[in-house]
This record gives sequence, structure tokens and C-alpha cells, in this order.
Amino acid sequence: MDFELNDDERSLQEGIRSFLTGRCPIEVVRANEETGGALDRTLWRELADVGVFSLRTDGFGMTESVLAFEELGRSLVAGPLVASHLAASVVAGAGDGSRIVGLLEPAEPVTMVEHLASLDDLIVLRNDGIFVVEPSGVIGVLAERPLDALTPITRLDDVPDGQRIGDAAMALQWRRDGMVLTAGLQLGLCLASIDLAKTYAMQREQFGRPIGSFQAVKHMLADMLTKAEVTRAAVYAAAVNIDGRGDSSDLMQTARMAKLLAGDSALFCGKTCIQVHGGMGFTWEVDAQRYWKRACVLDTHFGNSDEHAAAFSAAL
Amino acid sequence: MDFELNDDERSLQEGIRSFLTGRCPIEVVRANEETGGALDRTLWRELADVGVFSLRTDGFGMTESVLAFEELGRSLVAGPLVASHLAASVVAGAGDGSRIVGLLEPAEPVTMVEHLASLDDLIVLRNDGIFVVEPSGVIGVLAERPLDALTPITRLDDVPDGQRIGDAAMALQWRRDGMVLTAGLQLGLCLASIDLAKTYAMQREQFGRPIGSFQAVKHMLADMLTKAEVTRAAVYAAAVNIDGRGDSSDLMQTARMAKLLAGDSALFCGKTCIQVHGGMGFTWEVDAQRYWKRACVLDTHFGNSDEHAAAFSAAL
Amino acid sequence: MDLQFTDAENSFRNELRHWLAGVIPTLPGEPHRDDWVGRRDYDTMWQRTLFEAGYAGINWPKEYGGLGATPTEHLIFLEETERARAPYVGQNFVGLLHAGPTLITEASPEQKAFHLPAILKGEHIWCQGFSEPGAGSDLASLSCRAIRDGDDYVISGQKIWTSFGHTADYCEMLVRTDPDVPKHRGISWLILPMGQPGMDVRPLRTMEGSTEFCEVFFDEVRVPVANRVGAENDGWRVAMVTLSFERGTAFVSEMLQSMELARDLAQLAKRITRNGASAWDDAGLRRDIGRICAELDALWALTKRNISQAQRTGLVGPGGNVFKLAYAELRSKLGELAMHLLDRASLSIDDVGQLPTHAHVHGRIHALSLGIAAGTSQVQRNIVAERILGLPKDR
Amino acid sequence: MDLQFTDAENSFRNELRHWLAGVIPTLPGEPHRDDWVGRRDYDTMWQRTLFEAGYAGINWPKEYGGLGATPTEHLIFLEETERARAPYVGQNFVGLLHAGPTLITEASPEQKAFHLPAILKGEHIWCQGFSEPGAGSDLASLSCRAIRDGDDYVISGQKIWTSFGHTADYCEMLVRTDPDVPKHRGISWLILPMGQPGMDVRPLRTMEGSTEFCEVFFDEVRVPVANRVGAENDGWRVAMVTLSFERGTAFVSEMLQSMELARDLAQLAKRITRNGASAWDDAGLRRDIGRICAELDALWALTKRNISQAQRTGLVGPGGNVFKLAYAELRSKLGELAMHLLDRASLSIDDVGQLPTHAHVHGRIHALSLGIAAGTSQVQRNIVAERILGLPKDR
Repeated sequence: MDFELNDDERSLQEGIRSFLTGRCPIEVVRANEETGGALDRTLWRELADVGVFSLRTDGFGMTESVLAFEELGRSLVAGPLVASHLAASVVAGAGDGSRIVGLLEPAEPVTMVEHLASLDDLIVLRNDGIFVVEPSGVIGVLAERPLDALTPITRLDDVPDGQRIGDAAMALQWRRDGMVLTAGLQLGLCLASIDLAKTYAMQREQFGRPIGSFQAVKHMLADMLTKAEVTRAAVYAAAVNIDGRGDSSDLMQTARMAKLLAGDSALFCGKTCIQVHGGMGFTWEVDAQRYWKRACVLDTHFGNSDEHAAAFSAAL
Repeated sequence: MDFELNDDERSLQEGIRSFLTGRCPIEVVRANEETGGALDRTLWRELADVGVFSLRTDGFGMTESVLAFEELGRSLVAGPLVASHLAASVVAGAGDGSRIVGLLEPAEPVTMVEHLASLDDLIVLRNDGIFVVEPSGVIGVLAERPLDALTPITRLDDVPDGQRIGDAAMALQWRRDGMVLTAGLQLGLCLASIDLAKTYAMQREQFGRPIGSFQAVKHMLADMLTKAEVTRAAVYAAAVNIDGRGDSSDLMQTARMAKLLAGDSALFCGKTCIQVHGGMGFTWEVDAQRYWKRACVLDTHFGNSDEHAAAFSAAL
Repeated sequence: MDLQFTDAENSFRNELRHWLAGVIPTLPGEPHRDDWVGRRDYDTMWQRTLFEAGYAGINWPKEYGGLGATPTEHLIFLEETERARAPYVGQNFVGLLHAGPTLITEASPEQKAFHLPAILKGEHIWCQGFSEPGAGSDLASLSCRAIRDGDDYVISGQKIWTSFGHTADYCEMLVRTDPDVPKHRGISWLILPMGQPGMDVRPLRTMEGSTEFCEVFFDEVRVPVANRVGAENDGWRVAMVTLSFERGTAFVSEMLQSMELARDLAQLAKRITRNGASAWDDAGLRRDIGRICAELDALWALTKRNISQAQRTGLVGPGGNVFKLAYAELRSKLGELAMHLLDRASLSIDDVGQLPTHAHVHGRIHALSLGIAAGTSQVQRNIVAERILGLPKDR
Repeated sequence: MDLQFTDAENSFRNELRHWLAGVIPTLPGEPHRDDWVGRRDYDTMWQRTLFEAGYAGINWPKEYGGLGATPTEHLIFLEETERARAPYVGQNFVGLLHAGPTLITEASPEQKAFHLPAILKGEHIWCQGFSEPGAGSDLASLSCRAIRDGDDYVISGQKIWTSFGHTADYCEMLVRTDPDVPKHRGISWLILPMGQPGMDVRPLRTMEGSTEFCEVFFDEVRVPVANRVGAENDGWRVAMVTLSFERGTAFVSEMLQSMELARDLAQLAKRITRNGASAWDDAGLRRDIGRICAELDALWALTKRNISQAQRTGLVGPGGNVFKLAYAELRSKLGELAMHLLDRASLSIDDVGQLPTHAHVHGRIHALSLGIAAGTSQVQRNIVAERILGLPKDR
């Protein structure tokens, strides 16, 4: 047993991080808000080139994929990353980034699809199977003000039917893998929130000293880190498990554990990051709100934490 | 509208407090642990003499009663105080303290009765009415180690039948009044926990200064006080409401509000008081544990906080 | 203790309710949320209407044109206006509830004579220039300088969180007039007419995307010394005076809205289905909503305790900090629960179809600000611990 | 990353499991929880049994008679002994996991030769004399004095939280040998034989009513200078050495128990009825238990990360503090939920009829101690913030 990253895993993650730091610094991400969150196809191709979508069709596993998605989350990259990654094995062009593939799950009280205007293909993930739909034919109402400015969102009155490309078992597997990949993104959000809050706490002075020297602020940061590290263990365990190097045979249950922990932690870290920033955390300018908002978005993907808590208990 | 204590209310409360401080200092309460929590009949009579059981049969209202029960909770007085108070109007000797009247509610997973060995009469409070039972005929198993050393507790295999002394409507009213009186006791526990924690935080030095100067400790105390003051408002509002000087006609709903808030707050203040004391909080010697344990006991009386949250929602 | 209203209070309520019933239907529609100029006009129109009916400055002393109402009457006023869906104080906020009361206590007769009636009549909008980028929780460390030059002060520096800075006529400002003394002792309180040369007012976008706040930059802006309120370097005390004007009513309208919102959420849960059943069938959700509603009711009771205390002593006392701490946390719980229930619909700030998304998502974001604005929850806890419980100061 | 065990690890497990299967059924019944002398005998009997089978000192280096196992093998050892319901380390705890490792690193050859085998064989029980009534979180402020007098130290003062002080043979002690230097620099580490004249060992009753801890009072107790470990006044460093012995396995047995307890709670909820229905029908309760179980599984994964890190670097690092913070909180949630479900039955510390009250009520109380013992959660948060995140020290 060795549950630390091995050298290959570490260098893969560092490679992705280094690409994103150069290509997608937060300024680039923010600039995309001015276009209403329309996806940048050049960037999408470059993401494909570093393997973000095709890792698993290229012979890597969920472990490597989650490490990559952690970095995507950390860099706040927007768009149907998980969907395009999942689709890489079945939808032509998804893996190489030539087509942007989105995904929707029928939901209550209403079904909403993200990034509809940027999509080339839309996957509908239902309990009874996986279906693909032509996005241009999908009719809905685009929200004037999405919660996350980088995630345009459209309300659908009806869930489109589409053409079946996978059965119920495959749908279940996609949900499971979707949970773990999304949890990777959420883990990255936690880490980015901590970095931002920490930097501010060290720089910002009030009462003649850095606010990070006050226990109240210190303890907020300690709680963020604690949640993030527990989440990291959960997410990595779920990924390793799917790759057959785990310690549990119930892959779905560990995937739920990961999504549950990651969802709660990303929301917690996001809002705590805002609180650490005080008034500045409430401004558009500071990224704290972006992390929190993205955490709100991702919590609704592949089941929120409460749903997974319920599902987890069903196996007890 | 004037939701501050008036002079009569204040002097009544101060009178009770002054009696309890003299007659029942914490040393006296603690000493009772050595007798397995057997009730002191002399003390019981004296409590009756200051009006604890007969306030409402003597023409006072729930408001005055709650103020008295707040003090009883603060002083950690043990025994079926609420039961004897409720019984004062129907069971001879309850009001003057010549008989100690206990109460049980049939419960799941098991019905437990407190102080059985000290009781002269046992009330059984069921949904369909109120019944009185001869305690000596009640068969059960006394817990070897009660959670609260001052609250001996006996498991009953069967709930005794007894003689009917009140109908379903009266049972409902007893439950309501029981909630509010118990909430008064719980409020007192909160206040005592805060006093104890505060005193310790001011005296105890670590790292060359009182621990109460550390934000972490300060904020624990601030959270205790906050919960206690919100609880106080809720408990007083419920009492005033029952006395017909309230702002809501749903007396049961405000009673539930009071019991819910008071239950949560007493548990919170009790455990936080232990935490503020560090290792000493974990000793038998320090009273922090006594407040927490009593909070555990009282949360099970007349429905716990979760039950009241559920019941509260039913009226929404 | 008595939560019932006196006959006098009830007739105050009845008269007000009667008046509101007549006037509210005659009001024009509300301007768009981002139309700050339109909203200024709307808010001042309502203030003028209140003034003409004798309801302006409810908490101001009669001698300054106010109603001289008790805190309880103020509560009734807020209950009735909320009930009637009357307009809010809006852009009149700083003038009526902050600058005005300060002027009443501290200003010269001339300053009072000029400003107070204009505020009451809705003629002048005020904004606040207190916070700075470097002075938030530690407000007294503010560094915006005012240098005496003859009969003027010359102001240079920056202010932030100036609400309605782009529509205001006057700004209540704290400036540093002596940098060489301990921080609380070198501050002065000034009345700044807006639109002076050297001022640059820029909108500050909040995380919700709205721009009611501004940043204001000062480059040698001249203000007559006569515009100072109180003595030079005594501005900290002047600013603190306003705190004593809070009579427990600050969150009454909000509380009424929150109680309604929480109860609306219960109704929403009854409409929404989840896995083929009503969301309301979920015992855990019901308990969560029940608990929030009960806790809101408890905070409502606390509000009345605070108001009663203000009525007796003139001060809210500790209850105000306690209220804010508890309310910020509870409002967050409500917001989180609502977003959870709305699920994907909560990803739109505006309503989604028939779903009242806006109220809940806006509410959630508002809750984030409650733990920050006017003293973070961390600062509130310090105050509660130090001023109420008497624990030693941090350092 | 790989959570699967190697062939070597699997054969270690299989051999151990086989041995345990043979030996466990031959063990006598456990003594009563308050029979400390009986429990000493029981615990040392088990230690002797381990020693004879070659399993004593699993984490001790081979050269000192230990097994020299890797952290992963230590994990396997703890998993298997838990699975087999083998006795716990019990009163051997301080010797095996604290004093012993310190002696291995810091003691003289004579001290090692005398003490280490006796610990491994279960011949000597050790206790710890570190904490004092005035020195808890701030341990280095300890004031128990040891004054040099010829070849002896003469000790006066008081120690607290000395577990099994009434049954121990030796005590690892921190004493102040120089009161005139900064607090960390005047401390020495001594081996104190128990039962010396001038010592008074009194049981310290915990809130649960048990007496495994003692207070020890010292009135001019003489200890040879030869019993000092490390240099005079270098005792703080000596004591800190033991921390580096923690290889992520400290809470393994507890975690396994907690995971089982949480799953038992789910089964209990299925048995218990509430208002005529199964308690398990309550969606909120199910979610609460599901969340706790999932979070425990996540902490189990974190445990394995910590063990892997220790295996690679020899140190647990930050993960240890993070684990303890999260675990203390989670264990409290589990305990509170269990007591809620048990309702009135939770008012007895012992089992009530068929209800497993004891495990849950004891568990709840134990959880209270988790946030306090070995560094309160407040201290843990400071450590995480300062040592991991690099935030500035308090003062």
C-alpha cells in the first residue's frame, strides 16, 4: 500500500498545472465573463492536447484524470469538462477537443443545461441510458443573470429525447465517473480558495497586524484546510478504487463518498474564503465569489451532497 | 408593548435566586450525588414554601413560573420540578411539597422514569389523557450508572395504566406548559454554563495570559451568550403568550419554539463549557459536565428539539 | 413583560394602516433595480409623501420635524409599511438613519436648519464616506487626509462602500485631520457636498453584480471648515454617537421578510417534487425548515426585547450584537436550504419560470454580506465577549 | 497511488491472522472496567503473549527487540487485532508507544538495556508525568521542580492526567531543573520509579466516573541523577522526539471501532420504532447517518494517506493534526446522533435492556475528550494554520 502520489502521477499533475498556469491564469478566466461565458474553442483544443478529455481513452486511469481535474478546478476553468471527458470514448471529436460535448441530467424542480450555445453535442444522461442530442434543436430560456457568470445556463421546458448511445449500466457508470471527476474539480476549488484566503490573510493588515495573526481568521483557514485534506483523501481513494487499486469493491459507494465530501467542502471553502476577505470578499473584483459560485454549480452535478448522503445510507 | 421584566417579575426572580444561592449552592447539589440522587424532602418543602410548585395555583402566571424555573435550572436543582409544578392543581400535596410528584411519558425505544424511589405519586402523561399511579407498584430496572448522577433513572418494561385525572385536552396543555417550564430550566443551564466558563476563562492562564484573551475562547463564549439570549427571548415569549399577554395565538407553536431553542442551546452551552475548561472540563470535579448532562436529560422531556422542529413545520 | 400593544400604540397602528391603504395603490411602479437615478426619484418621492402625511423621521425628535415616536411605534411603523408593501427607505437611508441623527446631536444650529428639513422632505440624499480600502474592521485607522488651508479642508484619499455615491447630494465623511496622534484622536467628521472638483465616483460591483456601492477618490477636494460637525479631531466620538440611535429596529423589515421567505419556502417544498414524491415528504427537510422558522420567531422575540430595552434605557445594549450574530448565521442556513431545494434552478439569479429563484438566491448572497457588513461576525463576537462578558481585550 | 497491499504485506497479515485465530479463544475473560490491578495483569499477560509470538513492539526497531515493521504493517497489525477482538495495548500504552520510543532514541545504553526488554515483555508498566494543573496547552510552563542534591534530584510539585499512575512501575517525567531560563530550556526528562517516599497518587475521576487517570503529588521525592534521560535542561527536546514516532497509526483501532459503531447505528435505527414507523423511515436521519459513515470512510482514506506519508518520509506531517481535528468533530456528530436516536435510553451509561446504550453514550463522552486531550481542537487549529499554512504566530 502506498497512497502517496507516485512520480508519474506527480509529474502528470504538475504538467497540467504548469499548462494551466501559463494558458489560463485567473485573468484569462475572468475575461471570459465579458463574453457571457462563451467557451473559447482554441483553449478547448489546447486542453484536449494536454489530454484533459482523452486521458482515459489514452490508457491512463481515473487516478490521473482526477489529478488533472483537480488542477482544472483550481484554475476555475469553465465548460463541460467532465461531460467531454466522459464522452471521449463514444462521441467522435470529444477527446480531441474538436467538438464541445455538454451533458444534462433531467432534474427537479427544473432541468437546466449549461453552456448550451457553445455545445456541438449534448448528452442526456438518464437512468435508463445515455442519449445524444443536437444542441441547436434544444429550446429553452437562457438565464439573464446566471449565478456563476462563467456558467451560462438555460432552462428547458422539456427534456429532449435524442439518440441512444448507451444503456442503463453505462449510464450508471457515467454517473459514478462523473461524480469522481466533478469531485476532483471541487477539490481544486477548495485548494484555490485556501490559497487566495491565505494570501489575503498574510497581506491584509488591521489593528496593526496581518489579519492572519488573529485566531479567528487562523481557525477559519485551518478549518478550510482540514476539509480540503479529508476531501483529497476521499477523492483520491474513489479514483484509485475505480482503477482497481483500491480497498473497496463498492465503486459507487466510494464515488458517492468523494462527491459528498467534495461538494460540502467546496461550498464551505468558498464561503469561508469570502468571509476571510471581509468586505472585499463581497466584491465582484475578488475571486472568492467565483470559487463559491462554481462550488454552487458543481454541487448540482451528478447529485448533490444530500442526495449522496441518502444514497450512501441505502447501502448500510 | 414592554418585553422587559417589570419590577414585580424582577423581584420575584431575585427572591428565588437569593433563596437558591443560600439554600442550594452547588456544593449542596453535588453532595446529593453521594446518595444516588435521592431527593431531600426538607429541601423539597422549602422549594414549595418559596412557591416553586404553587406559583400558578397561587395566582401567578407562566411568566413568573418560567423566571423561577430559570433559577432552578441555573442552580442545577434536581428532581421532578416541572411534574410537581404541573400537578399542583390536581394532586393534593404537590403544591405544598408534602408529596413529590413525578411524571413519565411513554417513549420509544424505551420508557424510563426518573427519581422513582423518591416519588409519592407518578403521573403518566399520554396523548389520551393524564393518569396517576402509585410509584411503589411500578416495576423497573434502575440504571446502575445514570448519565446524570443527580437523575437516577429506571427502565420500565410496561407503562403502568393508573387512574385518569385529566383528558386529552388537558394532557396537551400539560405538555405545552411542561415544554415551557423545562425550557426555563434549560435557559438557566445555559446561563450557569456561561458563568462557569467565563470565570474559568478569566482565571486560567496559559502562555502567560488568561485564556479568555484568546479569540478562540472568546468566540466560544460569545456563541454561548448569543444562543442563551436568543433562547431567553423565545422562552419568555412563550410564557407571556400563555399568560395572554403575547403576540401570537398559537400557544403550542410558541411553546415548541421555546423548547426547541432551549434544548439546542443548553446542549451547546454545556459542551462548550466543557471545551473552554480543557482537560479540567473532563473531570468529575468541575461542574461543566453536570450542566451538559442535565441538558441531555432535559432535552428528552416533553419532546426533544428535533421532534419540536418537526411539529413546528407541521403548522407551516 | 407584555408583548401586547397599548391602546395608544394600537391607534397609532390603525391610523397608519388606514393612511397606507389609501396611498399605496396610488404609487407608480418601481424602477428597474439598476436604475439608480430612477430609484432616487422614487425613494425621494416616497419620502416626500411620508413627510406630507406627517410620517417622516419617525424616530427623530419632534423639535427637528420628526415624529418623536417611541421605539415600539417605530416597530409598528415598520410592520405596517412592510405589511402594506410600501416602498423602503432606499436611498434616504444614510440621511434618515445615520447622518441625520448625528447632525441632530452634534451639528451647529445653522447646519441643522439647512440639512435636517431637506432630509425629511426627501430633498437631499446622503451617502457615507467612512470605510476605506485599508480601514475596514479597523475603521479608526482610516487615512483619507484633510489638510487645513485657510477656511477650507483639502481632502485627498479614498473611500469605499459608499452606497449611492453616484446619486447622493451630501456625504458624511470621516477624515484624518491629525496624523500624529493616536488613531482615534485625529479624525474629524465633515459634511461634503458631492460633485466637487477633484472627486471621482466609481461604481463598485458586488458579487451579485449590482452597483449600489461606490468607491470615491479624492484629489485635493476643498470643503469649507464650516462643514465640520463637532470639534476638529473629535470626529470619532461624533461618529460613534449614531450608534446610540439604534433602537433595536434596524432589522425589523428584514426580519419580517425573512420570516415570510422561510414560510414561502415551506410552501415551495410542498409544490416541488423529488423522485416522484413531494419534497415536503422528506422528514429531514421539514425539520430543517421548522427549525429555521422557529429560530426566526425566536429572533423576532429578541427584536422585541431589544426594542423594549431601547424604550426603557434609550440604548439597545448587547442585544444588538447578539441579534446580528444569530441573524447572519440563521439567514445563511435559510439561504443554503433554499438553494438546495431549488437545486439547478438556484443557478439563475432571476426567477426561473414559476420558481421564486431570485428571492432565495439573492437572499443567500445577502446572507453572506450579513456576516461581513457593519462589523464582521468575528468582530461581533469580540464585542460580545469583551463588552458584555468582560473578557480581556485581544491585546 | 495504490491502496492494495503487497504480497509481503498480505503474508504478514495472513500469518498474524492465523496466530490470532489460535490464541484469542484461549484468553481469559476481561476484568471489570474499574479493576485496575486486574486489568494490569490482563494487559501485561497479553503483552507477554505478543512478545512470545514475536509481535511485541511492532513499531520498535529490531535491534531493540521490536518487529521493525513498516507503518503499513503496523496498520495491518491493528486491523487484524481489532478484527480478532484481541485485547488492546491498555496499560502498556505509555511504555510501548511513548516512553519506550523516547528511550530508544535518547537513553543511555544502560537505561535501554534495563527498561526496553521489560516493556516489551510486559514486565513494567509506565505512566506519564507531563501535564500539571497549571500547564496544559502550555505544557512548557510546567513548574514541578527537581533540585539537584548530590547524586539525586529532589522533586516537589504536582502532576495530573497520569494514566494508570496507581498501577505503574515507572513514570516518564518532565521536571523543571532550571527556573531562571526561558521555559523550554529549563526542563529535564526523568525516569521515576513509582512508590517512592513522598509521592501521593490520587485517582482523578473523569466526567464518566472512571478513574484511569491520577493526580500525583510530590513532596521531596528523591530520584538518582542517573535516571535522567538526555542532558540536564534538554528535556523538552527529548519529549518532543516522541512526536516523530507517530506514523499515522495512532487512531487506527479507534477508527475501525467508529466505523463499526456508525454502521451499527444504522442497524439500530432499523430496529427502533418512532411514532409507529421505523426510525429508519426518516429521510433526514438516514442522510445524517449516511453522511457520517461516508465521512468516516474519508477519514479512513486520510489515515492511509498519513500512513503512506510516514512510510515514505518517516513523518506523518500535517495530516496528523488535520485528522485529529476532523475526527474529533465527526465523532461528536456520531455521538450526538446516537444519543438522539436512543432518546431516553441514552440517560443510562450502561446498556438498557437490548439497547447498546453503553457504546454510544461512552462514545459521546469519549468524543468530548477527543477535542481536548493531546492538544485541544483550538490548539490543533493553531498548529494547522501556523505550521502548515504558515500564518503568523499569535504573538
